[in-house]
Parts: sequence; structure tokens; C-alpha cells
Amino acid sequence: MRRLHEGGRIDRSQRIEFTFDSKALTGYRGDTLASALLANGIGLVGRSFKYHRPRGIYSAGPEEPNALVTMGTAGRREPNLPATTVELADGLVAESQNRWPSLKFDIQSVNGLFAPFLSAGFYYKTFMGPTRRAWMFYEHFIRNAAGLGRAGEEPDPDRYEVRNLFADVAVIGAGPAGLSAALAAGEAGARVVIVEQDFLAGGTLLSKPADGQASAWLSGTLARLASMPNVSVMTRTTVFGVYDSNVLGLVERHGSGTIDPEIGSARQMVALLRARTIVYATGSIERPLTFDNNDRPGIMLASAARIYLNRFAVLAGTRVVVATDNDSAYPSAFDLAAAGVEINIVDSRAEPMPVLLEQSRRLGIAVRRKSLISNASGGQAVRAVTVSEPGGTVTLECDLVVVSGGWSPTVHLTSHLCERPVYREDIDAFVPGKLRAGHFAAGAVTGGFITAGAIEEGRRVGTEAATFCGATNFAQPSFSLNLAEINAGNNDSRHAHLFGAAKDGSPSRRPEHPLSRRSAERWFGNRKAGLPKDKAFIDLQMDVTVGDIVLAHREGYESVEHLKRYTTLGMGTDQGKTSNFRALSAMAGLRGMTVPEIGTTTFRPPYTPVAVGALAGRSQRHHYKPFRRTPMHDWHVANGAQMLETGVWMRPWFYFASGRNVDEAYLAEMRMVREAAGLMDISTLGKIDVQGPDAAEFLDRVYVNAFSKLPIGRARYGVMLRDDGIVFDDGTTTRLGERHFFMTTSTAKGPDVLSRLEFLLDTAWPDLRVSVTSVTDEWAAMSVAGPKSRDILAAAFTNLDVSNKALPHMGQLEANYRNRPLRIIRLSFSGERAYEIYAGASVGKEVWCRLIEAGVPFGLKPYGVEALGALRVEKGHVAGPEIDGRTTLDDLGLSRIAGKRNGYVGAVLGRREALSDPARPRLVGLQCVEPGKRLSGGAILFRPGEPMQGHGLGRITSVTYSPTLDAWVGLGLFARNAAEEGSDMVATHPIKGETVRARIVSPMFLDSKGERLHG
Amino acid sequence: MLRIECPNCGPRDHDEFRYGGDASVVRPVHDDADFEAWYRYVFVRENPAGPHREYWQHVMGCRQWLVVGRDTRNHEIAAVRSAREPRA
Amino acid sequence: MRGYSAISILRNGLAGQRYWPRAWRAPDPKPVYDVVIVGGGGHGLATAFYLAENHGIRNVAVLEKGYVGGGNVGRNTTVIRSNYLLDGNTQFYEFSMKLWEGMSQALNFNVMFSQRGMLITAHSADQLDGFGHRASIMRLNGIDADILDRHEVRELVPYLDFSETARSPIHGAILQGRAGTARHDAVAWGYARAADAHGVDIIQSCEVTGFVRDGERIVGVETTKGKIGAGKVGLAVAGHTSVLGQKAGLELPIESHVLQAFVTEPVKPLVHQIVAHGTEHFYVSQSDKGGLVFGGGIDGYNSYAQRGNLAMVREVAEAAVALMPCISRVRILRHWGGVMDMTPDASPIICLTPVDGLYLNGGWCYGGFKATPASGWCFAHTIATGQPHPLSAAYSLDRFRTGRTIDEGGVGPFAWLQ
Amino acid sequence: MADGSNIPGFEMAAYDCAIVQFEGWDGAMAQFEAELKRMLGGPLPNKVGDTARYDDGLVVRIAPRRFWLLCEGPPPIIDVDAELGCALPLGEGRIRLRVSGRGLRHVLERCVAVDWEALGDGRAVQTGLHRTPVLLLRRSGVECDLLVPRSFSKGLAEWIADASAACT
Repeated sequence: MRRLHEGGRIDRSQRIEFTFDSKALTGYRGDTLASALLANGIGLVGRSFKYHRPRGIYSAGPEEPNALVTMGTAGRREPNLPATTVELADGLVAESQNRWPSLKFDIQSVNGLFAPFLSAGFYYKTFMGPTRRAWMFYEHFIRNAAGLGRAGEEPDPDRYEVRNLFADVAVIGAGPAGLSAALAAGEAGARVVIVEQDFLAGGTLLSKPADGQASAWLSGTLARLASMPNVSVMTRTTVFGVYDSNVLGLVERHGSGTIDPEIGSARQMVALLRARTIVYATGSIERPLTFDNNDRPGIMLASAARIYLNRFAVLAGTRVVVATDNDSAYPSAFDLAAAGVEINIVDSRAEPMPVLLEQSRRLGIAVRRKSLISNASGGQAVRAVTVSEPGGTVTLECDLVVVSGGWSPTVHLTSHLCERPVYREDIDAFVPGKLRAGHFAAGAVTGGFITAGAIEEGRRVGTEAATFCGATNFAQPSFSLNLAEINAGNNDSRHAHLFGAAKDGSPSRRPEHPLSRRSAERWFGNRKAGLPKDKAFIDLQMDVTVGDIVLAHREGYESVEHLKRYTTLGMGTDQGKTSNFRALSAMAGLRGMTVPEIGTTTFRPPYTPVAVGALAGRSQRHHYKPFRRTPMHDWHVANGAQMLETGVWMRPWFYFASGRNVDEAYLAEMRMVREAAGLMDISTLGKIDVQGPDAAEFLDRVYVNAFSKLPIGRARYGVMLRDDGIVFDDGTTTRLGERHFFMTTSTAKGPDVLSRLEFLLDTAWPDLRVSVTSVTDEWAAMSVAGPKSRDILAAAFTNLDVSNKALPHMGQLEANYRNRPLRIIRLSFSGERAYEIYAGASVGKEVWCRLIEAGVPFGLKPYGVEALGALRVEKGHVAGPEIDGRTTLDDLGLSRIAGKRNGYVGAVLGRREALSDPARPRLVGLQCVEPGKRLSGGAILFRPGEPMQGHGLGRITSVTYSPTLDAWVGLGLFARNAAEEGSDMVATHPIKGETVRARIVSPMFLDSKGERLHG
Repeated sequence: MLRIECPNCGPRDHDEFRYGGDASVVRPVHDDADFEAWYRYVFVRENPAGPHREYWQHVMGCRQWLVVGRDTRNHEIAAVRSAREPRA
Repeated sequence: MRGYSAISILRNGLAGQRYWPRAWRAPDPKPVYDVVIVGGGGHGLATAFYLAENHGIRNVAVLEKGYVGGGNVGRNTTVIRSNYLLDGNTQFYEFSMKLWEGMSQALNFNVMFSQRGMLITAHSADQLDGFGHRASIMRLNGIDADILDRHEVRELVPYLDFSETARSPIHGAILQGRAGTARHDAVAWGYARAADAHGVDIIQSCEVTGFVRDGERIVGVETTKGKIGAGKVGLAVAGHTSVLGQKAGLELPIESHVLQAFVTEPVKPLVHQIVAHGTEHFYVSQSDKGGLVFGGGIDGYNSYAQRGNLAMVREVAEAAVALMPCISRVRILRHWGGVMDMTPDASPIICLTPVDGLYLNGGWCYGGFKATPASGWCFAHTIATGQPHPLSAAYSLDRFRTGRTIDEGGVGPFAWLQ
Repeated sequence: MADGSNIPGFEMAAYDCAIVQFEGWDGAMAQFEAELKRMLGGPLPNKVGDTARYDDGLVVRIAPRRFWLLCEGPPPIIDVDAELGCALPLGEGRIRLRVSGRGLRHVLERCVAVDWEALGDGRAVQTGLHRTPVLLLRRSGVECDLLVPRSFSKGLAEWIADASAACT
């Protein structure tokens, strides 16, 4: 292995320092990690998944099954990166994986010795004893042995972005077909995005000598595309998935040591590209050949060897055996020969094309026909191969074996929308199935393996795609192609396969048996035979051998999916890009069926693995989801509130002014409200403006109780049900005018209620002339509650008459504050005299401060949600813990407000038989009757003496210590037929280890006559 | 990602919308007391593997409830109309 | 059935794997069976196994339109738990858990049931109280459950986000130590092999296209392999229950929705339990192969396509990083979708049907895998005796009529929100 | 699409934003629009997303039967015939974020799924920004207004600023 002194697409003026397994190495700008390793003479780069066999570099692209490395450290540690896709960068640190203590000497390679017992699925048949939990013991070791690279446990310090893109034509792949499609569509005036995963555009053109005509066409086309404002060429960008409605998932990466301004400071950026049409120009992937020890370092795909030679100027070996069953390996052989290495071609066919034989002879290459490699020798690097040919077997010494088993079109993306690929006999491969309207394919992915053909096809579909989008400008291309030249004229021997293939329009390969003829005889000839000692690999990454497939078949795991799942074939990070087809045809052979008969597995996104963080983008940490803040938020923070997340809202939980912790504070805040007054920020309540000629009728239908009789200037508590009769939400609605109402909902349900109201108006009752609009953000809302609340209100708004006469309980008045709206509604959640003050959000904080100031002489202070919740429990008001989506109006003791009404949402199904089952729990009050003990929310209720098991007769939903009663009290749901007021129950909370006697009482613990509210 | 062509706002990602379920079921009039009618409206679903008429609300846009004709096998959308337009 | 054991592994290893028999036969369908189970997924195969094992009914066929285990049993995230709150669910899923604990031995097939424990994070004091109630209910029903505070959670899973910048700080968690994961394919194969050993015919690539009636009674099925007679027919085709149910004239409260699942590239052991986000759609475990397996919520619109949308992929990824910042650099290898039967209360249906001779098992929503053994056990009982099993009696079809729904989430009759 | 340049000159400012919402009843739209035209003294936008400029503000059609009158100063008092429709002042609940700069496109593509290039000057789009409903008004190729709910405004401003930081 060595770097050539000239040629290739690397920049020899820019040396790059990097390390592999702590060894300092150098490469050039334009290298991949793989090409740089080869240039440094490093052939052994990893250990295999199961048997820990030494592995080298097998390919030159994202299909790489072997050369996986880990890059970075700590939070930046990233395992399992194919060295073939890593762009070499200064200071790059890579290490090999799945080996200990070292790559050259790996303890676990002993697994190879136990190979006979570690056949496919062996673990399903053992590890089942001696005890039932024995598996957990064995599993520990299996887990540690598995898993390739190690991920970091520290947070990823890097930044990710997600952006939205739009285009008329999205071209996937910047090879000859894609480039020419983009050119045609661009010239037609369409908005084009062409996406290439590599850091260079060109695709297969890059594997041809950098001085050929193909390269001329490439540079010309790229220049032309760069000059078009309506075309964007995105390199280093992978289309990882194609989703419904032509949405493509892209992941963009930075160049080596450069910052792409489109991506900015992010490490990677996911782009969601919404395209009107898609052109698949994804090319094809070469297939391996199967023979014993076909995984030895130094064995690689023929196309890869050619890429390393022509693109990276790296000669991967000096004594080369080329094994093939088709023409496409010959150009690799010819280019290698031109580089002056000794070459043997082992061709399984009887009659390769004469022109190839002719050219081979001219270059002094020995071609062995009807020959197959049966075995490779060498441990950490291939030393020789055994070739069986008509005359017998010969051994060829070598340091590089390049193989070609034909080509598999890269149909992955075309099948993400579940259009299954279809088999084409003539090329023995799967090509895209029927594509949706507006989807096109061109080039090798369609099974045409000729550069010139791909360029022509690309131009055609590019034009079709543009037309599909309504693009009109089809002027003759200003930049014309010389197809004859690209077609690599007869005189250009290096493109003989193109020229030759062009004869019959498809690569002239007649598929041999999917496995080598020898293995066919050996394994399929005699089904009863045992499996061989040596390993012939089908899936190099998952260590799946021919033997495993034979065994799967023998045990009846013969459907393609069973094969995959039983042997783990194709489950690796490469998703079996090089192995799937081989395995299919092997199983087909075993079952005596054709490949299309046994079918193919589904290709799933992503095409290549995508970092979870890239998909999350900036929605991380405190940016994960936006907060909602009330107009008084800053005041709370500045005045010692402990803030609390409730859904998207931030609310004050309690104020440190009231106590050192929540338990102290909420009691102090309760006392304050009961004895003087407190101020609470209730801006988070959902608020909906309801108006129109039919508004009252509308409310009569959505609430269980009637609103049409509600006088103007009055408020009413209302409950809404779901269609199934379960309680949906509660709140108050105030009548502002004949046709105008102001509705409030719970904080949590606001958006759902509005959407439901709109649903009913748009779909069920379009005849009702009603407008509903969220005004949640319009109003800052605060509740001043307590005996002193009226005095405080009067002091704060001296111009307003808030006397009991002017503003009785459930009364409302409209005013304004500095030309901003001000609305006061006398409502109480706490049971005390209380007023809800709604002020224009822009002056909310001002009004709040004004109330605080006016309240000082009366002992007014703010209180938080903890105290609010406790106050409502004392008053017996239901809330979230009781309205849990399973309770009915009657469960909550609210059936009286509906009375005998009908015609409201949920009325009919609310009367289902089981909803009035006497054993159904109903709201009760509970009071702790054991001194020194407390009640706990979530405790389960039993009759005294009853065994405490099962689900009990009910549960405690909310509790608080009641300063008023000097006792722990709570609300609960308890079986109707057992709920006698005054009877004692046992409340048990096994988790807290509490069991306490509680008496069933009225839920209204204080002021049952409501005297505090009135007057 | 679905792209739904809102008749008012144009094509948008489906996460701008709120799903509302089967639009082929008929809601009884508000004061209909027929249990069977309400039971079927709320619970019984044809759930076809194929063309499906369903409600979506464009909550991030015009807030209109729409009726979308979509194939549940391949997610292709055939038609979108405002829910207030009479049924086709 | 030749037994699987360390010994048989050794013997076959030395013999070049020569003597392994088929795991199950590939018989042609007989003209008539006592019971025909439609659906060769986990539930159908388990039902067939328990019909033979518990009720001695061996003249049974399982008809599968594709390959066994090709449905949701082969595409789920393998979480097994019994941390349910409501009467009906609690006992059923705990019974299932007990069957899991002996499954490998009962089937002589290692389903790799690994009781690694599952914890669900709480992100508010109220949620932690709710978990306390659930854990109490579990304990009172003989199910292991614990509540962890923030520090105990941190001890157990230090890689979660305990930083100041966390969007929703972790207050604690509910833990069920006996919860775990299993190798999903192995469950289908294990039941298939064990049922086959009892004489059950497992017939793959055999799609049921209709039902054969004698008057009102169903006496067989039309299939792509011809007519097959049956004394009783059991449907176990969750995901496609509506499609077949309608052929039989059933009106069902079921919608089909897609639930996505994700697996990352294999990495060395990182996640040792099942960890679920308490308020967002994300839960994760690590397979024995090393891949992080995670899932989220359903895509949210009716679908029979076994693939999900990118918006939900991103939502799950966001929740994943929010809970577990170190997952950011781990790369997703594959994501796919399964078709769920969603019911109006997110609880399943195991029952006799209004149609004589037809029995129904479906509506598993996203909870079907963990229920596989209990579902098969109870459905077999229902078919064999013509009576609902006490443990599954609550899963009747008429509960929506009567109001005896079992709505763990309290979401209501909106399948796409369940 | 790529201009390859870094992105200086990104600015964002927040203002209060007076809005009056007008809604006409289904079946009375023709009369309602005629009435509203008369009261506003100018033509009304035809399609959702269209805008019409008035001396004292801008009228945006935000739904088939809904218009928003965006006022620079205090909103006018306009009474609508209750048989034709209704009016609702929304002057308190939204904040107008004015964002501008050469990097605007890059910032917006990180914030909203809107095809900025296909959007004409003066057009309005209602869409989602970080899961929040917003109204985007394109003023020019390098300037737009975002009308965002007041309770989200601080969070969204941070989100947008963060996006601009990411692409400079």
C-alpha cells in the first residue's frame, strides 16, 4: 500500500495531521480517513462484531461494513463511524473498536474457536437454567461483549440546528445522472436543490482518471450549476429519508476544518426539504463475492480499489487478484495495471467480452475464465488465494484481492414510502418499483450502468420534473455535452466496459449462481451435510456466514424477514448495503425459488445513521419547549416567589416572605386569606370571548347548566362534558351584554376548550351566529380574596363603587385603567369574599402593584398556587385531581346544576347505566380523626377491619392541613353505597407507610351557608 | 410529515393542525335523545384501510376546521374543504 | 420437539449443526379444525398454545397472511411492565408478568426476558404524588413498586438531565423492578414452536379473505389457500381488526394508528433499565445487541401504513435529548412504524362477539406485547369455555355502551389522543 | 440558496400592537364586507393572507370571515351591526417583533416552515414558531414583523435571537 507521487483529487500542498489508535499520521486535504490510512500502509482497522476477526477497509463509501472507528472524546465521543465517509481533518483523533487490549491482539478473538457453537440463534436454545432468572446472569456477559463502539455518557456540548427548505425539484445524488438532471431542471427555470453525501460532487465520475473526458464534463457541469441562482448544490449532505408529501430529511455537515455559513456554528444541521418533485439519482453499490475467509484485510470491492487509485492516488496493493462475475471489474484491473502492478483476473464466466480480453492481453494481465476463488489465506492481511479453475486449483500469492459480484441499485430511498423495489432478471438486481407522480429516477439506480446513458436519462427526467412543476423555459442548453466523448470512445481503453456495455444497453453480465459454484455444490448439493469449518461471510459487519443462512433455512426460518431476524443479517450500521442481495439469492437457492419469489426486506429510514441531537436541533435544555409568562412574572421573581411549572405556564408556588419552605408558606398564606386578604395571579386561566346573536343558545348547549337566563352583569359557574358524558372542564362565564359573554376555563384546558367550541360551530351548528376568540393573552388576571378584599379594592380604585349593592357576589363591573380595559368580577374560589380583577395585559403589572400598595394597610400579601389549592379543598371545590377525565357530574356532586335539562353536550351518554352504578365513587370530604397523624393524597380507602388489598372503596384526591379546623382534611372519591357521613374509614398509603383513620364528612369544610361570600 | 393544503392558507406541515378524527360520522342534533345515535357517533368507527374523510383544524393558521380526504394506506391526500361547506 | 439445551448446542456444534429440526412444520391446511385462530402474531400463537396446553384442544390452525411474528410482535419496543392503576388492568397485566417470568422454561425457547426494571420520571410534585397513588395501588395488588426521589433517580441513571438548565426538572420517579424487556421475535417463534409441538398447524402466507357462514353462525374462513372449516374462529389481528371484523359484520370502536419505534447503532452498555419520560413521548431501553431502542407517541391520525412521519421523529428526538443529553451523539439506525388498534379508552378487547362462533381479541393500542401471554391464556379460555376469563372479563365490547370503560389516561373517546 | 456569506446586521425590536378583530356571520358576508369597507374607507383584502393598507394601519384577512385591523396608534372605535358580525379589540394580547437584516432569511428558515422566497412583500402568513401560533408580515426582503402572543413573547424573542446567533 502506498501513495502515488502524482494524480488524484487530493491537495498535496495541504498536509493534514491525524492520529489512529494514538499513532500520529499524515494525509492530505481531500483524503477520507480510509484513504489516508491506506496511504499510511494501515490495512487492519477493526474487529468484527461477533467473532472479533481482524478486518480492513472493504469499500470507499457509506456501504462500508468493516472499517468502523470511534472519533472524539468525552461528550464529543462518536462511535461506529465508517472511515470511508470521514473527511480527513487536522487534529482528527480516531480509534479502532471492539477490541481489547489492542487491535492487533484482541482477547475476544477466541470467540472464533467457539464458532462451531455460536451459530445463528444459538442463544435462543440455551441460557435457560438453572433458575428462572438465570438469563440475567448470562446476559450480563453477552451485553458487554456486544455493542461495537462506546458512546459518551457526558452531555453533548455541541449545537445542532434544524431548518426548513423549499424547492421545485430535489435531486438526490450528484453523479452523472443527478448533475445532468439538475442542469436540465435548472435551465428550465425550476428551483433546484441537488444533494450529495460526499464532499465532492461527481459520484462514479470521481472513480475515473482525473484527466479523462468524464472529468472535463464534470467540471464544466459544476461550473454551469454554480452560475445558476435558482440551483443550489449541497455537498456533505445526506438525504436520510423520504417522507409523505415529498418531505425529505437532510443532514448537513461541515467541511474538514471549514465552517459552512449555511450551517453556522452548529455541528450538524437537519434540513426539512419540501419539494414538489424528487429525482432519485442515487447510483448503485457493488456486491462482494462469497468465499472462505472473504473478510480478510486486503480484500475489497473492485470499485473501491479504483476509487482509491484514481481519486486518492493510493495504490491499495502491489500483487493484485481481481475476482469478478461481470465486466465492471475490468476497468479497475486496467487502471491498476496502468499503475504498474501485477494482476491476475479470476472470472467466473466462460466468455467475458472479447474487447476486455483483448485489452487485458495488451496490458499483460492473465485472465482465468470459469474460475473462482475458493479460499483466502492470511491472518491480519491477505497473503494468497486458492483459485479453483477447470484444470484444478492454483494458489496465487497477493496482497490485494479486489472483488466484484455485480451491482445493486441504491433503491433504499425510493422504497421509504413503501413502494417495493422490483426485480430485473437481465441485471439480476432490484430496481425502484412504480414511483409516485412527481417522482423520477435516473442513472444506475434504474439499472442502467452506463455513464453516457445516465447523463441522457438525467437530462430527460430533469426536464420532466421541471415540467411537472410548471417550469416553462426550455431553451437549448447553452452548455452542450459531447456524449461521444463521455461515452469513452473506443480509443479510451480505460472505459472499455462502458463502451462494451453500450452494445446491449446493459452491463453484459450473465448472473452465475449467487454463491460461488463450489460452495453451491458443497452446501446446496448435500442438504444433510454439516456446515464447513471455515467461514464464508455474507454480512461482514454482523458476522453472518453462508453456514448461518443454511442453518436458518434448515430450521424453517426461511422467509426473508425470518432470515434477517434469526441471523441478524443486515442489522448492522451499514444496514446490509453490501450483503442483503447476496443473502436473498442464497436463500432463494436453498429454497429452489427465484429471487423475486422470495422477495426483499423493507428498507427503513435513515439511509445512513443520523445523530439524535441533529434531529432535536435547538429544542434542547431550557429551549426544549417555550414557557408562558404572565404579565406579573417579573414581579413574582423579584419579590421572592418560588416559581413552579404548570404545563407551559410559570406560576408562583409560594412566596418566601410567607415561610422558609412550601409547607410553612402555604399555611401562612391561607391564614392571611382567611383573616385579612391575599392577592393571587390567575392570568393563566383560559379566557374566551363569546359573542353573537346566538351566543346564549350556544352556551346553553355546551354547558350542562343554562346561561340564556343569566342577567347582564352577572357571572355563573358552569361545567362542560365530553360527548361521552364525562366532565371535560369547569369555569365561570359572565354576561357582558345581551349577545356578549366572557368565559374562563381551567389553566390546563383552555386551548382544548376553544378548539372544541370551534369544532361544534364549524361542524355541528354552523347555523349559530357565534364568534369565539381566545383572549387569554389579552387580560392580566388577579384575585384579591379575603374579608378585607373589598376595602382594598375600594382603596385601589377610588373612582369605582364596589359596594355590595353595586358589586354583589357573582356581579361584574366594567371600567378602565389609564385607557386600558379593566373588568372586575366578584367570584370566589377560596370561599372568602373575593374579586377577580382583569386588566389589559399591558398594564397588568401596574394594577397588581397598585393593589399590593393599597393592600398594605390591610395586611394584603400575594399568595401562590399551593395555598390556592389548599383554600379550595377547605371550601370543597373540585379541581384537576377530581376532574381527571373519568368522573361524571354526579361523581363530583354537581348533578344539581344540570337539573333536568337536556340538549347539552354529553347529556345522553352521561346517562349510561354504569355511570350511576351505586358502587361508583362520589365526592366526599374526609377529616383525619387520629391526632398527630396526617392525610395523604393518593391514599386508598377501606372499611375498618376490611383486608387492605385490591382497589379499595375509593381514594383521597386532595388534602390540606386546615388552619381553620386545626385538622388534616381532604377531598376523596368514595363508593356511593358506602359513603355515610360520619362513618370512619381507613386510609392507607403503602408507599409512605401511612395508615390512618379518616371520617367521611361534607366536602364543604367551612361556611357551608356561604356567608363569607355574600354581604 | 404530511403537507395539508389548507383552502385558506395554502400547503402546510400537518403539525400546524389539530386532528379531529373521522368526519364521516354524523352528529345527532343537539337535543336528540336517541342513545343509539349518540353511541354510534361517539364510538363506532368504520376505520377503513383506504380513503378516509377526517377533520383537521388549522390551529396555527386560520383556525378553521377542515375535512380532508386521505388514503390511510399511503397517506395521499385527495381533497381538502372547509368543514362549513356542505358535504360533497 | 427435540429439546433445546446447552447439551444440544454442543452436540450440534460438533456435528456441524447437522441435526437441528425445523422449529415448526409447514403443513398444508386440513379441511376443518376445531378452532381456527386468524393471525400468527404473538397473541394468536399464544392463544393456540394455551388452547392445547390448558384445554387439550389440539386440532387448531393458526392462519397468518405473511410470516409468523410479522406484525406488531416483531416491530415493538419490547417493554414488559405491570404498573397499571385501574381495576381490571392491574390484575390482568400482573398475571401476564407472572407468565413472562416462566416463559422461556415453559416454551423451552429463550425469549431473553430480562427484568431490568423500569422507571418513569416525575416532573412535578403533583405528578410524583400521582405516582405515589399508583405505586400504592400496585402494592395493594401484590405488585412491586417503589417511589424514588430526585437523588435516588440520579444514583440509578446519572446520565439524565439533572442540570440547572433542564426544561422540566426531575422530581423523582416510579420504579417497577420486575419490569423488563424480551426478545420480541423469540416470543413469536417460541410460541409457534411450542404450539406446533402440540400438533397445532401454523399456516403462513395464508390470508383470510372472508368468513363461511351457516345461517347466523360462522363455521369457517375463506382464505388464499381455500376454504377452511372451523368449529370456532378467533380473531387476533390487532392493527387490522376493523378490516376483518367488518367482513364478519362486527361494528367496532377501533381506529388504526401508527406508532413509531427507533433503534440506534449498537453501542457498549449505557442504559441498564427502561427509562421513560414522565410528561413527554419518550422511553428507552438497550437491547442485548447494544442498540438503544426507543419509542414515542402515535403519529396522531388514522393510518394503516407501517411507517411514521418526520414530525414525530423530531418530537421524539427532542424529548430524548431533553431527558438524556448524552443520547445526542448516538445515531439512529432505523425507524419504522407499527399499526395499532386504538380504542376509545386505550384498553383492549377480549370477548365473545354478537356473531355466533366468532371470538375477538384486539384493541391492544400500544400495550399488546407485554400482554401476549395473558392475552393468549385468557382468549384461549374464552374460546374453549365460551365464557370470558375472570381476568379479562372487564375487556368486553359492550363497556362503551354501559360506561364501564377503563381509561388509564382519562383522555376520553379520542383514539388519536390516547 | 447558499449565498455563502456570514450574516451581520440582524436586528430585533419589540413593540405593543393594537389590533381590532372583525368577524362576519356565515351567510351575511357580502353585506358585512360592504359595511366594513364603508367604515374603514377602503377595499378589503380578498384572500386569507392578503393585506390592505390604510392611513392609520393595515387590514389583514386572517380567516375567511375574519379581519384584523393593525393600528400604529390607538385603535378606532368601530361598531359593527350585530346582525352582520362583531368586533373585538385585541390590543393587549400580542407583541410585534420587528426583525430585519441581511441574515433574515437564514434566521427565519430556522424558525418557521414558510417559503420566504415565494412570499410577496406585504403578504401575511399565520404559522407556528417553536410550537406557538404567530402572524408573520413580510415588509421587504430583509424585514418582517412577527405578531406573537404576549405570554410567549419573551421566550420566542430568546428563541429567535438564539437562531440568529447560530447562523452568524
